[in-house]
Amino acid sequence: MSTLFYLSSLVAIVATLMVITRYHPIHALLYLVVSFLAVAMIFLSLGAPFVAVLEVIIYAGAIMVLFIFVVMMLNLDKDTALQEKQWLRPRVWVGPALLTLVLLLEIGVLLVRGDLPALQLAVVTPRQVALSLYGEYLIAVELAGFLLMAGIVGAAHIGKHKKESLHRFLREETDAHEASAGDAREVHTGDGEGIPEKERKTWQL
Amino acid sequence: MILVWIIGLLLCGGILCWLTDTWKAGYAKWIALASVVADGLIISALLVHFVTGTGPQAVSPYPAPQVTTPSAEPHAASPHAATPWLIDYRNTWIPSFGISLRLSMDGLSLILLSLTIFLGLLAVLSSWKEISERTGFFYFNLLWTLAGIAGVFLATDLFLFYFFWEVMLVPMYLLILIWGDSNRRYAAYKFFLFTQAGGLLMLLAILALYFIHGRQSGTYTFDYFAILQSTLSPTAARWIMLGFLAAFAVKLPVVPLHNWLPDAHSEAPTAGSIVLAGLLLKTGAYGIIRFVLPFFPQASTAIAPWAMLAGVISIVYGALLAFAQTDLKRLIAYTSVSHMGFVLLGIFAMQETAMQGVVIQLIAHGISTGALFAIAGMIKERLHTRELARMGGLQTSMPAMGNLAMVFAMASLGLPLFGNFIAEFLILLGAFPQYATLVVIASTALVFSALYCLRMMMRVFFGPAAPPTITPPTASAQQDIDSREWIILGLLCVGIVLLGLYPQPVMDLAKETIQQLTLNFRI
Amino acid sequence: MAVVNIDRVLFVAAVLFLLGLTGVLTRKNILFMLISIEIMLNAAGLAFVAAGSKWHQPDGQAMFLFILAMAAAEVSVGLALVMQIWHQHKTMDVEDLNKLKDE
Amino acid sequence: MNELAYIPALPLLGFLVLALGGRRMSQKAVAITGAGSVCAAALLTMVLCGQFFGSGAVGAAAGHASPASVHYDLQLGQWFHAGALSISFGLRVDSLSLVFMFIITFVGALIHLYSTAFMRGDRDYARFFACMNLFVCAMLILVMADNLVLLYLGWEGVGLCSYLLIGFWYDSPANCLAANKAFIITRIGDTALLIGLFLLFKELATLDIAAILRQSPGHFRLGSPVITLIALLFLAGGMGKSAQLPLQTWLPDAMAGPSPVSALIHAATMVTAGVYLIARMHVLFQLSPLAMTVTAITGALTLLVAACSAMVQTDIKRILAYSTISQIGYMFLALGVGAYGAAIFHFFTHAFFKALLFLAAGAVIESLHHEHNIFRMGGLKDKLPVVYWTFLAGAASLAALPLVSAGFYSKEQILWYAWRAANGGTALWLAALAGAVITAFYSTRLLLVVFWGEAKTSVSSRPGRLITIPLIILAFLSLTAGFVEWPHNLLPVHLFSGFLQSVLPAPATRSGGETIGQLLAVMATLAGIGVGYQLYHRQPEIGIITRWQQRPLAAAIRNFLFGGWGFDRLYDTLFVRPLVSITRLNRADIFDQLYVAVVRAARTGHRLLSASQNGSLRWYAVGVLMGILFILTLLL
Repeated sequence: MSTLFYLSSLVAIVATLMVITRYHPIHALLYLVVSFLAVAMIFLSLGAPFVAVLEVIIYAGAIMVLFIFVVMMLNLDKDTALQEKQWLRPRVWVGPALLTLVLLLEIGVLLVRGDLPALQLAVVTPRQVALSLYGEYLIAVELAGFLLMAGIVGAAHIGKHKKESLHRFLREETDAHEASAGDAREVHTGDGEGIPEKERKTWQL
Repeated sequence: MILVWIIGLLLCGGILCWLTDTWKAGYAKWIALASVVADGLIISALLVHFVTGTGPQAVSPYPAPQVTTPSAEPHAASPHAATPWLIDYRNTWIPSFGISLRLSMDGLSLILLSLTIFLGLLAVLSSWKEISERTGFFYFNLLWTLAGIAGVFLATDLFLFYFFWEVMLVPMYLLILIWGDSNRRYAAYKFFLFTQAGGLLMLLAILALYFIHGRQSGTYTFDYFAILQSTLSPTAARWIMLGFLAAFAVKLPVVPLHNWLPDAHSEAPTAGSIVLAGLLLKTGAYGIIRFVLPFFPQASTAIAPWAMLAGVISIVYGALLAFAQTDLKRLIAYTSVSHMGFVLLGIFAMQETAMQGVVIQLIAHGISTGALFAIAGMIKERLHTRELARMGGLQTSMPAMGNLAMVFAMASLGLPLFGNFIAEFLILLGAFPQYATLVVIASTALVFSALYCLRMMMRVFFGPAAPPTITPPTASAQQDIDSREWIILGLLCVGIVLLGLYPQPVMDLAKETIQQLTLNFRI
Repeated sequence: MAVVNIDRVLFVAAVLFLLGLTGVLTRKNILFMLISIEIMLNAAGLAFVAAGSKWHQPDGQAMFLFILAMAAAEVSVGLALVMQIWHQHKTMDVEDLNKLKDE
Repeated sequence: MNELAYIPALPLLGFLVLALGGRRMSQKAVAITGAGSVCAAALLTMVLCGQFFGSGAVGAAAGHASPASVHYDLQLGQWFHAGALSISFGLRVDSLSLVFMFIITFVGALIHLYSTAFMRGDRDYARFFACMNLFVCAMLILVMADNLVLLYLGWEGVGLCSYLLIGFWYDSPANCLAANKAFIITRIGDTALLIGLFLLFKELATLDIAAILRQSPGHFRLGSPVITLIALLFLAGGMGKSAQLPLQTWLPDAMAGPSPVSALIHAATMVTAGVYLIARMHVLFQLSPLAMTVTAITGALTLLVAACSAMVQTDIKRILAYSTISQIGYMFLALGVGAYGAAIFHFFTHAFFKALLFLAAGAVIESLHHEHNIFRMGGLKDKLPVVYWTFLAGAASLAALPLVSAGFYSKEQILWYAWRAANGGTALWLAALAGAVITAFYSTRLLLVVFWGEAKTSVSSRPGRLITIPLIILAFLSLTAGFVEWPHNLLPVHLFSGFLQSVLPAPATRSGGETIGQLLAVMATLAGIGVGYQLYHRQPEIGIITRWQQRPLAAAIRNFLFGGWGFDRLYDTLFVRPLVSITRLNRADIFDQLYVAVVRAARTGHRLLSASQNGSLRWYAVGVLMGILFILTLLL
């Protein structure tokens, strides 16, 4: 089993490294799927088959699909990759990378110092997890439900296709800017006057 | 119970003002006037009762036996001696922390309470026309400030005292912030920060007293009379006293801590200036007399020369600054610094004559400076300016106001016949035997006060009128005072002259308190 | 059956987490930042599960589930935001999105 | 003696009526109220004088000292008491007060009558009379008070009225400045007086005048520092009010007020309050030889300094103002040598002739379109005969024309005491004598330049009867008032000193030299008149004066004297400018900088922290990372 663990760990780390260094979003996402699958293997090796399955289904499945949808909807293509290449210069990434490396070293030292015992492997079955979830964590489960609900509503609201709209604090500034610029463009004013009917409705939402 | 009524009337009146304003705009000022007048009636009844000497009822405010420890402290007055307290009211409020709703009144409180209502009435009258926006909320703030001040003068529970201390602060802050002049935000923040910083130090000191007393006697209480009985180590006493003194010195104000005052006074609306100068400053003096001296007799004796020095510096420094100002209300504000320096000088002289002078000074300054602020407000209503350079020759168009202003200017520079003279005379006379040098320096302020008062009169009322290009001679700018303003200024004028000619009733009222106090310091 | 030391697992979690963090720090593209955050969340989940198996308790897995729920919610809102940003600003550069900054 | 209270109460009533309702009253009603109240007070005072004489107080006229000083007391009630201090509204009238009361009410009444005509048509007719009435009331309180606090009330009250009346025509900033100057300089003296009061109370624990006078000889050692300090502080108070060196600079400027004001306040009554104070508190001064000497030297210096300045002035009222300072200098000299009676006597005669001179000058100025410069007058002898003859009487009295003028009797007495009194000396006497020469000279100059010679400005109006009658009465008194007191070697008439004897002791004198002294004084006067006549009448065309003035040294001296010995400039550079510039500098309040610094520090810190909030998400993430690193490093 330890071989499985080390192997999948290696795969996970390499895949993740690839994720954060890719220029093209789709490449990155594919490596991410690999990384998730590797982590799922780690879970399995740790005796947690339930979460391993969930990892594959939800992370590598559902969430990744969402990402890919968005990439496709936004039509991110080679231009984006080119831009990414420009952005990702050593000047940009060396500093943070060094910092995180130091952090990694410190964590490593802490872990070594902790002198933790070896893991006694025992499979925690989905049944146990389910009992725990609907026993002591019932309220947390409810809250997670709320969270997901809020996520859905929020995503639905935010994701609506609408014209530029800013927070009211920021709007005052832009108003002033645009008024001074004498721009004839339509601007959301405080009381919603001068806005086409359709947009006013979105604003009132 | 009557004391609760006094404060309650103001609080309820304030809320009513606010509520009715949304419903019908014109009613707020009438409600405010009615509640202040009702309070005035109560106070006058009390005044008549206690001055004409049907005599104080024997009220022993000293606490129930479990608190009285067989005290050997030299300063604690014996509980069964004749007390200066006239009315005592107590009720529980938060018993688990030893907080009670306790209001007591002695002669000093009664005097200051009368001043509060008197000036409160005039403040309401003087904002009759000045305030046109959100009148309900304005009168709410004004009445709550007054209630806070009245509460400060009456509370004999330290927690309650602190409560009222804040109650008078926040509405005042709003008064400046909302209805102030052009630079009102700066002034309001400055006022709030200064007083709040002092107030928090005082809160710390109160808590320290609370715990020290609690640890000593086993009863945790904020009661004034109970805490009066506790003994403090000299070091503790010194630090706690400094905490109290910080709050009161900011309010008074003493010179390095006075900077909030000119800004707040000059930016506040007229009523705000009157209440600030006439009443809020008095709470500082009252606090020192009521708390600092009785609680920490040794510590305050030790600090007395320094406090008096600070007072003298305030006197001279305030006068010099008043002389240089070009803004009418700032000028008057600095005269307050100067006059309140006399108060500090008199209090720490710890001598009966000087202390009597302090009491008179509190009232006289309230009236004379309040009147000057009222006049400044009236001028501002007409000319829309506070700048001395834009005034001049107003005596021609408004002779009555000029003459009344002359009266108050003369009162302010300490001319005999007015209350201020009696006050300054008694303070200086009382302090002279022990602190001759300080008194001589303070006396020079008589010359400086003449300098700034006469300069003010000259710039505002005398000389040629400001050229019309600077101050356009509109019809309203030419108007002499109307009957409402006559009532305000006339009342103040009568008050200050009465105080100058017949100050004895005031002095008799305060006598018991002062004698009790000075008893502690007799060597 | 001693498979592996707990510190090894935690170390792997830490490496994953820090890789995610590096991603957040180095990428300017908001989509990549979101991806990196997913990696970090995943790493955190790994640490939880490791701890759960150390004590043979289901709690670690329960926590992973919550993280999962949170990640799902976060991703849905985050991606909606990404779309909005793209539509309104025609850019994915977070450095351009600093309008809330105090001038 | 209840009517005692009516004497100050009547003008007070007049003031109240005029102050409250004056603007709605007709000028006639105002005049009747204003002048009437003072006239009534004057009548009451005369009645009081009659009673006083009747009660045998003047038995001393024949030379017998009455055993107990006769006085009237009236307690009107308690003013305030606190601790050991107890102050009442108490009046106490003795012969000294009575002399002052008589002058205040009698001369006051004449000046009020004059003013009813003089001020006619002024916009603030009522305000003028209100202030004048208030002044009379305050001055009466000053001289009638039985304790020093009440005296101080009157003292400050007259200062206030003086201020109000100097700045009466407030349109001109110069008048306001003059009023402010007068108030502030006298206020310096007042402050000294107040400190003296504190010291006295600390020593004696009372401020009752009679008690002080009774107790102080027993309480203070002769010449002890405390009593000297007290006396000097009182003297400083007197200096301020009476315009003595070095606080004399306000009086010439005070001439900005209307002429009746100058006559009443700045010549006859208020400026002599210092004389009254010292005479009233003479027991304190007696105890301190140093204070006496200082008083005498002050008086001698003042009389010379002011007389020299009077010689070269061109403004008719300024000449009279300097002459007033000089004459009060004589009074201080007399007080300093212990001749209190002589000082009061000079006050008595001076009040008549100086009031007369001012009123006459007012009439002249009014007739000549408000012309103040004497060199643009001239030839008025024929055009204004009444004014001329009365002015002549006043000038003669001022110059102390022997035998026929009141001024002669009083000034001669002072000269003699300055020389022969125990405290006196030759130096003081010579100063006084020189002053007499100069006085005679400038009186002559004034009279000749204004009334003789050719007319330079046409006369626009002639004074009416209300103006001339007071002039005539005062002229009569200027000539005859001196007859109540004759020099010892001429006639044994000593009504005045006899009257005062019960209050003020006669000074110890060294005998001898009386006749010589008188002859020298007479010669001094005549010499002064002669020189003046020579210079200003005989040869005005030859122009010795103009020739002198072309010499730089003489011109410089003239300008120096003209500017009042440069005191104004000295004070300006020493006190006024530094004070003004310091206060200007500190207008924004230096302590504010302290709090501004606190604010600035907070702002700077805010800005530094705010810079870290740059809107870059990745920057924040780095911040978080740094924080974790920091904490972990701490843990390690």
